[in-house]
Amino acid sequence: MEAFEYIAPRTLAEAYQHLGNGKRTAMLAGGTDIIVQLREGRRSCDQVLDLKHIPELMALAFTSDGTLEIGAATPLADIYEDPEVARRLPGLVDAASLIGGIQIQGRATLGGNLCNASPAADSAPALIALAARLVIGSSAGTRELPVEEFFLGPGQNALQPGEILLQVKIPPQPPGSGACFLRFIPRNEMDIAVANAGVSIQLSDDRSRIERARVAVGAVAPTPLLVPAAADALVGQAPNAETLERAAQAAAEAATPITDMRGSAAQRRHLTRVMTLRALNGALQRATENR
Amino acid sequence: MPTVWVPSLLRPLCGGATTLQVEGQTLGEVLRAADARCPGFFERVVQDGAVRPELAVAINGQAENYPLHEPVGDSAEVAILPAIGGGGFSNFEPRERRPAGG
Amino acid sequence: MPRTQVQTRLNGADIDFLCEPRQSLLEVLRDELGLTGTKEGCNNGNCGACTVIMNGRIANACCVLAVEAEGAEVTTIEGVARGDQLHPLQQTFLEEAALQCGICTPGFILAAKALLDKEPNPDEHRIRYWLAGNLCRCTGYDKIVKAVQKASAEMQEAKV
Amino acid sequence: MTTIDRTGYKVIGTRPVRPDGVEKVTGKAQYGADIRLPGLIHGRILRSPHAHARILSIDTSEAETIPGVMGVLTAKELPAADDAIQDLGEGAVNLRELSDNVLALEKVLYRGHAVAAVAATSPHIAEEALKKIRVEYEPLPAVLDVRDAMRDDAPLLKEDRYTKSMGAEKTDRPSNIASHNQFHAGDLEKAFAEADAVVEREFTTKMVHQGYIEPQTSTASWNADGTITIWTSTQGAFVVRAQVAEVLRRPVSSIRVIPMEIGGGFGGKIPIYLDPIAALLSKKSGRPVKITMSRTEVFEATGPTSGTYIKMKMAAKDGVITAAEATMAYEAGAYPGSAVGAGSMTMLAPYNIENFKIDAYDVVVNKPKTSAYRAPGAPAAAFACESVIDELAKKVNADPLEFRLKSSSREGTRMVNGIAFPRIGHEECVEAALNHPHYRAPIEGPNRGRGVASGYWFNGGMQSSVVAAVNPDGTVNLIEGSTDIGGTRASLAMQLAETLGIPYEDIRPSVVDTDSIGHNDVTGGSRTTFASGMAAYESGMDIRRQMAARAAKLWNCTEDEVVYENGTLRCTKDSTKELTFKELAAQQPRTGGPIAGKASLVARGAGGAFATHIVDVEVDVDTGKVTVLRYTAVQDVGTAIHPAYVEGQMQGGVVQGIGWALNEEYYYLEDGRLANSSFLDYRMPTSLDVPNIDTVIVEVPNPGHPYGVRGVGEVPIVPPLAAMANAIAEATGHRFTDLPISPRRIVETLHGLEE
Repeated sequence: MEAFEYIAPRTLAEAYQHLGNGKRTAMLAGGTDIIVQLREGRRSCDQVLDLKHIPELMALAFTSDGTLEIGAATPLADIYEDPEVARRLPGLVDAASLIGGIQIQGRATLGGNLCNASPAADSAPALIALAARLVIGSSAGTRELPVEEFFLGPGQNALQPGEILLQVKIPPQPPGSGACFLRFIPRNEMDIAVANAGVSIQLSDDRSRIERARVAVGAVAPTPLLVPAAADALVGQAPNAETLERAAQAAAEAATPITDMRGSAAQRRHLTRVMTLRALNGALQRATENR
Repeated sequence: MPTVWVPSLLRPLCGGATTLQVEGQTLGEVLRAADARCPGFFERVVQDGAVRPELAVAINGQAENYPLHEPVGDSAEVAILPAIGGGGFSNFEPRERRPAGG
Repeated sequence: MPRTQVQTRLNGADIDFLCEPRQSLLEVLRDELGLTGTKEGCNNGNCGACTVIMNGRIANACCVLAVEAEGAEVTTIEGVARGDQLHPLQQTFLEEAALQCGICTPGFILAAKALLDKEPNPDEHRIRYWLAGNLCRCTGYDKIVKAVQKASAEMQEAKV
Repeated sequence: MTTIDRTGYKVIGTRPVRPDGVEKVTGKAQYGADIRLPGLIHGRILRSPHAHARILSIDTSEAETIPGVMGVLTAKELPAADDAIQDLGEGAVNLRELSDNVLALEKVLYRGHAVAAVAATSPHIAEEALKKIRVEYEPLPAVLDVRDAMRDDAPLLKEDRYTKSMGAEKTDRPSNIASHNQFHAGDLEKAFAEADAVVEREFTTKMVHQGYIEPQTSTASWNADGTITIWTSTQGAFVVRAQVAEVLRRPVSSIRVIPMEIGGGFGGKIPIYLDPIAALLSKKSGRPVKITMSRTEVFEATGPTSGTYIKMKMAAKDGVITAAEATMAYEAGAYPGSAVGAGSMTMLAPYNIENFKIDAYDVVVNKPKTSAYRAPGAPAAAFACESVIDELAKKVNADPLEFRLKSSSREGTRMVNGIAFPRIGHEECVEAALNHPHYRAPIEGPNRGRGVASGYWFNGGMQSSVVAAVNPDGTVNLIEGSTDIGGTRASLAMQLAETLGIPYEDIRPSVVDTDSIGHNDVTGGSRTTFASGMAAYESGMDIRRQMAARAAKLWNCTEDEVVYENGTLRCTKDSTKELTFKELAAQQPRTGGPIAGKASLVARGAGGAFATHIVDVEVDVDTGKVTVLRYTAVQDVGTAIHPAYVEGQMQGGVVQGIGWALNEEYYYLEDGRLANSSFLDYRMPTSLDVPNIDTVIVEVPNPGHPYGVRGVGEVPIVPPLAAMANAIAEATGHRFTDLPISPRRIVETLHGLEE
């Protein structure tokens, strides 16, 4: 591993200052991606900025209006072990508890998973489905971005030089809504997703129709994808098998998968339909339960 | 008279015979006796005074790296088969220990 | 490359060491501090052989920079037994033949310890899910799961 | 559960804790990479980015100037560099290829082939120095698939290699087919013509790796007196010594190999890769040098087992298998020497088949040199044979186990190589499986299926040496040279304790280095408990004879009037005369000095062993994922010395087989690059991927061993590939003949997805 300086800023201001010193910087939260990439020469840097000592980035709390604010450097285990999060956002817990083994989940963070910007990032489809927004900061201030706009390509995120991903904000999920995230991996653990899907739907009061829906898929395009066509196939429809099947088919058609060591394009397109359908059924069940 | 099981690829030398009854008290003698009946047989099994490294000989079912002077009982069965070290290098015979002469 | 001084609490003792930022916690534990019980299997977070407990949670020491141990509480396999008094898991791993070559055993014992400290009576699926980040190639996992179940039972009896 | 009652053994059959256990659960055990020496520096290897290329030049000048670098090495400094093949003789080709695999001299033959090495004061500096070594290559076309490599127009790995066929040059033109062998008996045309049922299939398997969790590691010190000390994790310290002596042209006596604890091997830690490099770098730097491979290096450059192509045709008549015809082509990797020979001799071993013809081809390809992987060659062969047998059974609507039982081999049945079986236990295994609750239980539910398969392995004998020294307190030091991967310190100590009639806890086994015990062959071929156990027994009998002689002197009677039973010596002439082992041990100084038993032997009479497995699976036909619901492994072990360690071998072999059947493969890209050289994408089963593995120990004692021991380590990996394939065929109605039967393959096949 090439040598680098290690800096652990205590405040955001201090962090922004180091970011602006012209050196190539790698952000360190959990480190489970970045340290391996540095070791294998897939990335190199002059300095590593450890974000775990900046309080704002480690905070996890529901605001008064029910929005969940998650500091970008909060370990996944803190998220899914929080009983309130588990009660209100089971879809998020699905995703957070699937990334890597237990050893990974104690260190890895949502911020790291998002910034790594893998097309198969397990946190992305769930966050997109939950209509999460990202707070990005720099010495000039902060801006917000819907999570689906954060991914530009494989390994490329929307951070500009001098910017840090500060927080993930997840709006409250209205009554009668349900979210679910599923992924397909060849083994039962430790693999990168061959295809994953995150969905959230909201039922009408009488559960006869789907009022709102968001469908997102991953590992089947250069970036995780919000699939409006799939949502259109759901909204206004009765939550029956045909509707869910049409939405799943729409998601599959939106996919532009490749063939690599983890799966073939044909397999990924097929799995996109299967996993979206299963996620929709999961979300539907949760939606009816918490009516 | 020991019995030699003629390996499939050497049967053409022996007019297609699958087994041979031959005279011999040692492995070397048995192989030479087989060669007398099937010209070229000895050369195919032995090299530099030892069984070829890619082959092994079984006497009464016990496959080993026998030297040519290994005694062979009167009713013994001798078979010739591929060495099963697997992985090639592991049935590796360091040079000093290679027996001298036939 | 100038080395940084790091202060940490390791196996119940406050220590400090010097290291370069690029050195992983695994590398420092083994090459600088001589604690070779933490093993390297892949050095990229995929096998769990380098599992340690850091601030109460299991982590792969190969994916932690040694400098990140500043002010942390770290437990390695060398800190699990109390003198010559083995931890119940160490005992059941021996009694149940839950190891063959033993290279993955330190990682498994720390992972299982963290589980039982958190959930005294996990069922088989929970044990297998929790230990899925630790690879073993010799045992096929059967006797490891049974050793954890046996230790769980013994530890609960001891509490009663 | 063991099937026969104990025959009065006191120690054998119990489940004591292994003597090296406490150190391993407390992290104190010293594995190869744990060695710490004053002045130790670190080595790293530069490896070829090309799958096939000529090395034009290597410029190490800049690397040598980097502060902290203390030695740079290329193949030119290996003695083999100046050997012409002629004077080495055909037999030493092995040596030439061994050296070339350690460091490539003229050509690189696979991506990851070592070309240079650096030693530096830190591993990081060594890595940076590798980037400063400039190697000029002339890339050549590469061939990766075994059938492509066999074609006449295939790129040749070695321009002057001709196919060897039992000693004769077979082809008139050079070829990648290194050797061809054949087994043949009976009249196949007639058998196939008269058959009630014939099944013919083509099978392929991919290259897979042993997957031991500890990467290869070696530390060497070239001492001032010209001797070399090597600390390494190996399956055979003496085999390391022999190979290093050959590669470095040093006398064997000048090399001392200290076997550290080994973190798994499964056959992959028999060849040497790092030891000669560490030794030469130590000579150059004057420091001890430690080299540990990264996981990627282990995958790219250490011996996986062959990818294979097998065409299998079998016939049945009147419920019996009457004919088998097979063409088998195994990838040898960069140099000849796959395990196709072993595969061709184990494939039909469970059965008594009159008419057979097997053609076996050993084929070089631009991939790492293969090495042994647990019953090398047998699992892929059984995958083909046992899959076809399952279809035959279906065609003649016979129960798959009954069908196997009817054709089973037994004592006197001849293998394809002409060798007649001594007492063996395949029938007992099939019967135990037939009567097992698992096989009796119905299997219901959609997309579920049950599969069975049998398997065989020879099990090795080879050379072992031990010394057993009696301590004054009646304990015994068992000094032995077999590295202990799965608890053999315990299984040897138990056999010595049983022989001496003293408690297991009184035996203190230690695995020592090559200067401290006579020659021992590898811990491999499932031989250690058999062969080193036999040596332990012989050393015990040697002690008993010496003790009887002393007692006779003390009691003034003849030796044959002294009886030794349950650790007690008695005089048949005078019942008042009795001495326990402990009592006599305490009197050693006054009765003739220290007593030590010794045994050095070639262990003959190794007992071949069989296994029959049953597995239930459920297939998610939408995603292609296979879930193993229940697995039962039945195996003839002769006599289970330590039943828990026997069960562990069976369970470990089964799960490796499941991984091989479902998800493990070397995924090569067009340019010969191995894409999945990490534990992330080389998918070995995790604890969540398999259920508990139920084991049934069948004991048909091996007459060739004092305690009836048969090898147990390798057989369990032979049946699973076919058992899984047969179960998946039942569950999906589709016969998959290519491994791995991954979710991708299942989904693409069942849903007709084109690429």
